Amino acid sequence: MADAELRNNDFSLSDDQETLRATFASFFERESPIDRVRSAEPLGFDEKLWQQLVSTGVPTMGLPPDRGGDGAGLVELALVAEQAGYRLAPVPLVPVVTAARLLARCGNATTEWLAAIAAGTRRVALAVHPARAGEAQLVPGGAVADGIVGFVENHLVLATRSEPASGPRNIGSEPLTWWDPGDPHESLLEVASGAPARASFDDACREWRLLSAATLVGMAQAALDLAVQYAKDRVAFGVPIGTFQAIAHPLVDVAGAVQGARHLAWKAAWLADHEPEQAPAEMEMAYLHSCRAAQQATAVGIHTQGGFGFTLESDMQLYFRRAKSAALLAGDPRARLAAIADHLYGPAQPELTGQR
Amino acid sequence: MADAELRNNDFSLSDDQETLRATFASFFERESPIDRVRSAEPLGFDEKLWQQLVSTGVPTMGLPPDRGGDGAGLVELALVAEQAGYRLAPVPLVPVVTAARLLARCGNATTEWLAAIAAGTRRVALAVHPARAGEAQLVPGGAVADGIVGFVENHLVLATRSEPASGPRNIGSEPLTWWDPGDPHESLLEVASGAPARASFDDACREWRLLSAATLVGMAQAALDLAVQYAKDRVAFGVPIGTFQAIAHPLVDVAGAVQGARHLAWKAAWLADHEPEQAPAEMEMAYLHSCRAAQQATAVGIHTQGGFGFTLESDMQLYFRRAKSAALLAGDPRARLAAIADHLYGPAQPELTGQR
Amino acid sequence: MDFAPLELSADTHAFWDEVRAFYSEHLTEEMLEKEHREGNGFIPSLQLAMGARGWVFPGFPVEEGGAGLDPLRASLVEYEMHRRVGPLLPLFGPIHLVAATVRVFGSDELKAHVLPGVARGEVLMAFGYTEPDAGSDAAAVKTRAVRDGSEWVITGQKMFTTGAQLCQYSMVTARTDPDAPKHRGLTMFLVPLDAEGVEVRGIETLGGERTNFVFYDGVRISDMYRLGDVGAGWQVASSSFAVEHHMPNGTGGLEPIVPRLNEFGWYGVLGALVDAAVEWAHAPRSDGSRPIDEPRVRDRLAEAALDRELMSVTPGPYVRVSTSAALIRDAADLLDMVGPTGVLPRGEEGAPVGGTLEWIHRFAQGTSIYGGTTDIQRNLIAEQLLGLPRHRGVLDRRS
Amino acid sequence: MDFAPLELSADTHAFWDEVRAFYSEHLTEEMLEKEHREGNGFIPSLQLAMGARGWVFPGFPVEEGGAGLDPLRASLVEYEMHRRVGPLLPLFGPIHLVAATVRVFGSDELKAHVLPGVARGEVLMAFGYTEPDAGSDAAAVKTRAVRDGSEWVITGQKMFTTGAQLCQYSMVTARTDPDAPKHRGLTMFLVPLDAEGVEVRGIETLGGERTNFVFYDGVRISDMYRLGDVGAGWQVASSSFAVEHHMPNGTGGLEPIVPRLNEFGWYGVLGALVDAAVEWAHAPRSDGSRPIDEPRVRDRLAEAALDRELMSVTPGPYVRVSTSAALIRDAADLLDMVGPTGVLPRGEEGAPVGGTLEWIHRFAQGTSIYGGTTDIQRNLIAEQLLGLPRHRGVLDRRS
Repeated sequence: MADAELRNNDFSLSDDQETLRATFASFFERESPIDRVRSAEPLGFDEKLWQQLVSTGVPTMGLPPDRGGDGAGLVELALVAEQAGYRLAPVPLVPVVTAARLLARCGNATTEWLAAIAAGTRRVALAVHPARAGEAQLVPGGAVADGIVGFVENHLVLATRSEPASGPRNIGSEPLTWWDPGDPHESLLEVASGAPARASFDDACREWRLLSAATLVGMAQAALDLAVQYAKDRVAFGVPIGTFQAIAHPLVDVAGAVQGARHLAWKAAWLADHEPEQAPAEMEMAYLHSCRAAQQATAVGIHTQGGFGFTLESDMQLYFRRAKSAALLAGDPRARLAAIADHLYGPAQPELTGQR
Repeated sequence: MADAELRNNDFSLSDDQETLRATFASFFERESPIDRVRSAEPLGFDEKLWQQLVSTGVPTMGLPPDRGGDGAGLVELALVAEQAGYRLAPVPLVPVVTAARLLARCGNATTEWLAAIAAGTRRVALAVHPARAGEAQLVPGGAVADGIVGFVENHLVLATRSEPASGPRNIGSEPLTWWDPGDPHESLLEVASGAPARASFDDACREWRLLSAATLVGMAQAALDLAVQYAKDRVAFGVPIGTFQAIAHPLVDVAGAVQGARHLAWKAAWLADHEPEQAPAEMEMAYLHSCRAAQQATAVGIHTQGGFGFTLESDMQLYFRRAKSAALLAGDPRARLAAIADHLYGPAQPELTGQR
Repeated sequence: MDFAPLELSADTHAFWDEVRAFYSEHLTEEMLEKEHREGNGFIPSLQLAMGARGWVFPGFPVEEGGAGLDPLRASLVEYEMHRRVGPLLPLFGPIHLVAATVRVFGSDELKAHVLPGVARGEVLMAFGYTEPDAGSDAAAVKTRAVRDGSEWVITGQKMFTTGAQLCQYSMVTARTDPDAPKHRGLTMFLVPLDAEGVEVRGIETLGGERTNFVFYDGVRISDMYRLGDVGAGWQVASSSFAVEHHMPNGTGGLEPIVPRLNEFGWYGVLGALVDAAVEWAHAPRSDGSRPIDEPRVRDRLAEAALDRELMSVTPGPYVRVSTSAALIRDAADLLDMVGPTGVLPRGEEGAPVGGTLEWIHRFAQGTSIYGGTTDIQRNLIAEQLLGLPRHRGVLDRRS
Repeated sequence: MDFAPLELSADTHAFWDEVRAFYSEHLTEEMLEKEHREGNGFIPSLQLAMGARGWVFPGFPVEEGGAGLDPLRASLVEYEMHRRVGPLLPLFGPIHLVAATVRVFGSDELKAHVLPGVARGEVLMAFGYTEPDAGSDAAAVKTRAVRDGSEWVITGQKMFTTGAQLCQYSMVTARTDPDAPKHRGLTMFLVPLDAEGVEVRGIETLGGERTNFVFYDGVRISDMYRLGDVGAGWQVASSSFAVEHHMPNGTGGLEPIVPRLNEFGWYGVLGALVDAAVEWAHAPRSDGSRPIDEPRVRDRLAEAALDRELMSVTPGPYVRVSTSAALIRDAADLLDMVGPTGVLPRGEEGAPVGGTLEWIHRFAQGTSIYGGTTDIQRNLIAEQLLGLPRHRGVLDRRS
């Protein structure tokens, strides 16, 4: 991001990446049709689909080979996450992937967990905000996880609970759970602590946001495709409604936003894989813009479909609700602007402004 | 603004107000045609027009009868200011009116000035930001004023200078001047001090913003009218371009914004006249929204006129430039949000948030 | 120009208290909660209680089933329902618009047959214009009505007949002359929904409101149920569109005298949104800090408060388009502001401000669609108010 | 996928230094200042200096007047001009597009006559499509060309022939068959502007660029100056539109390898905007405080930085529309941010960051118009990329 730095700007996929993308596009098209998505509501989880996904090796492909993975990078994970988002696959892919990658960086205490995740017998999720006893937070994927990885007062912990998790209803139909590390039913295993633990946790949260961004890109693309198809098929005043600029132009703007979001996510993933110290600003940008693009795509999608788009019979609402929930779980999306500014311009020095 | 308070919501004009509006609509149509506006550039001042305006009594009609005025309120002044804005009249109406009203509230030291203003032999302008020796600020109307009223370190002063003022070129073609109360050429006459002076100064600045809002409403309406006319007349692809939704719908949105801006300005003016303690939030809202509406109207206006709209031959640019300068002179328009929040919710208590 | 606080007489104050007490009794939190859960659009017991007081048409003469209230009192009846964001159909008007249409276009016999029950709150009526292939293009009606002696036989399918599951009647456009031009072959009917051959099937919406498909399979109705002349259905529909688009409901065309009342009742929803956000911002967090003290929160509340005030002063034709845009924008932004718990809906523990922000965020999306999309509205404003030439897409709308 | 920093050889580094030194000499602050003041669009001395090095067409073979540079070096030549926001016409491409059209559609004689001079920087060329009544509807040409033996006689009026006051040629569409359908009766010519009967009259723009009316009063030119077949003018124009809309200039159609280069050069302006705002934010005020330490400033710089990065990765067809919208939005907001002194233009004492923000705010408005409005662009994208049916307004565009 340095100002006058010249970089390549090459978004082409390698043959392997193309294959990966095509494979998972087919996989989710076949295994996550929309009626399966609907029947997994409201929890938002399909155990059989998860086991199918486990058998592809995706949940652990991003672990280092010595921790049971394939050493895949965030670029590859983003390609898969986008396809999962396109089909709204009711599986906690991003939570498990990011939590497992974090555990893999924390020594050998968690080896058996990683093996169990790879085998499909356990799942972990990431609590994406720093935690404190007595303060409950919503953990994405937590309702179907056997353990939650969180950062509690300077320690990275793996928490397991003695009672089954309850999942509150939520607009995204995501398997969320409330998690409070001070809950007496929680057992906390410390896996790291201090500044390195905090740094690893922050990295994991950024990875979670980046892969959420990729998922949102998939959702936005799907909403756009649904809307464009509707605008071609639906006839009003004797012509397809897509001939009206009031319908067509917002779809063009959505298409531009989605393409940009995809490329931002790819570039951020590539930087995180290859030059992690350069990546954070790009990752935050990718996340914020994907949140916006997906919300724009689904809101325009509903409007394009008119009355039908506002009924629960339209699949558009499935995308609309998930796009909003994915944007909220990391906290106010607009707060990402502060993070971007911190990465680009360094932290604010408010003492200088004290007198104003 | 109290939450459950029921108020009348009557925007009709009285016969006198209708007459006032119609009179000044005709006056400015006749006396401020666009070629006179253009020939007054870049300074943005036409002495003859000012003297014509003085002969109508407008610059001082807002003073109390015992200070040589007609006791007109902000509603009436707003009606006149809107018409001046509609025709881009190259006169410092709002600066003189607000500065004179402020002087009239400050005892008898300025009686001779008020008489001179009414006679057209002197003009005053208001420095709309608190001033400090060594810090120059841009004063609207200052380049053609004989005195500047400003608030300098706890004192309200009337400043006169021994050297002629210079007016920097500016996008609004307004008669601005740099003013630094510490400049050795300035003589400062103290007219009030302490908290009451500060309160009067703040009131005057709000009045200045409110009347600027009314001026901006006039500009926005004119830009809309020019654009609508163009959209009716200009033919492309065999039809008037106004038949295209990409042209028509943004104009509809502008029309809604302008109508809302006008009503906000009127209501704010009425409140300031009748229930001043209820007025500040409404006045800030009126100002912020008028800034936005005028910028939207003129930007859409340029786009509607296409290539022609981007040339200096189009009158749209005259409105575009002035709309932006009127929005900037009070400082960052977005900072008005903080003022609105202060009025509605009380000041922030940041000590409560210190620990976050 | 007058924005002074209303001067209320002691009598009016007492009346206002009575209105509040009425809603406390007949529109309880539990009923609102149930209505929100089920999305019926009507609360029959509330409608009956209002009818018993003449408050279904509060400004109408007592002889016509109203309460003969002066405009201010009539407004107070509505105002307090708006404040509570009561059931959507009385708030947003269909029943009033159908009744107004019956009043203008119905035969004396039909009026006598129907309107007293409506005024008593016993009879509910729905809009039934829209068809699966006739939404924005409202004249593209396929439902047929064939004359058979003094009766009509209606066959077809409508959708978005909101409230039909509780209504006794639906106002239906049907094609009576398939050979006439699109807009000339229509006739309007008020179809009794208990007639044989009527089937109502619910559809749920993103906003939580239930609406319906209504199937008409050879439904026989008397000619008494015709509204307006044969072939004049488009004119009848247009006049109710005009009402729908320009008139605050229930006050009989008077300008709203309280700013909170504005077209379509959406203004009330915008107010509820802002109130909820302000309430959230003032509640201390576990560490004692309050969102209201943070610049990012203050700026956004100020933006939303500005929108709310702006919509209260924006004149009639523009306000629907502007309010819908403001609702969509502000609901999204204010829900963002509350962060993760914003995903929790009404009724779920921990939902901020009882889930109001989340609900309005969903509801807002429908406001650019219901009652004709904002695109169609902008076409009409461009033509009728700005005087721009008619958009080609609607060339055939009134041809 | 590859976003690694470019691996530059020592040679390339040396070349880059040479490019920088070249601009330091031939595109000085004074020249930029003068160009900004006069808005000519070209700096003839710079053009000549570039021509002397083959840098007018840096990637072209030396035989064709280019410098035979590899794509990276050719990009560096452009990159450094973009960084400096050099004269607008070489940056934004008309001369390259006209040259490309001459190359494809001109006779060998014409190419030999014209192109070497262009490559040397001695000959400048302008676009001359637009007429007072033919803007978005570019085929509505009224200028006539009548054959007279081996010559053509051209009569009509063009506007927005930017750079004509310095150019030797303008590419002009003229109607050669008034009886043919609108798009079929046009022919394209490269008209020498020193021909008798040509009159150039300047028009100033809001952005400060000078453009021109060009009047053609019975201008006689040889048939050599025809581009493409008689009657094929629309096809010739369309192919140059295609170039205009999809190709970064000068690199001969290669994808830009540095993110700062993007279509139309507007990306460079967006970058200059953000850089200026960041510079302003870091400068301490008289009380020692810095805007960069305030949340309201940080958020807005982050927004603008996000837009800039987003535009650098947004693919070709969308980026023009998106970049124009971002420029208009961000320039307005960042100028607001600086407050009152934002009203001061370049050259005025006290103008923040030399008036850059104020200039870009004006300039931005033209980006939704130049080279075909963004409305037309959206029509084309809707049809060609989203596969939506053609908008009625452009039905006749290519009929």
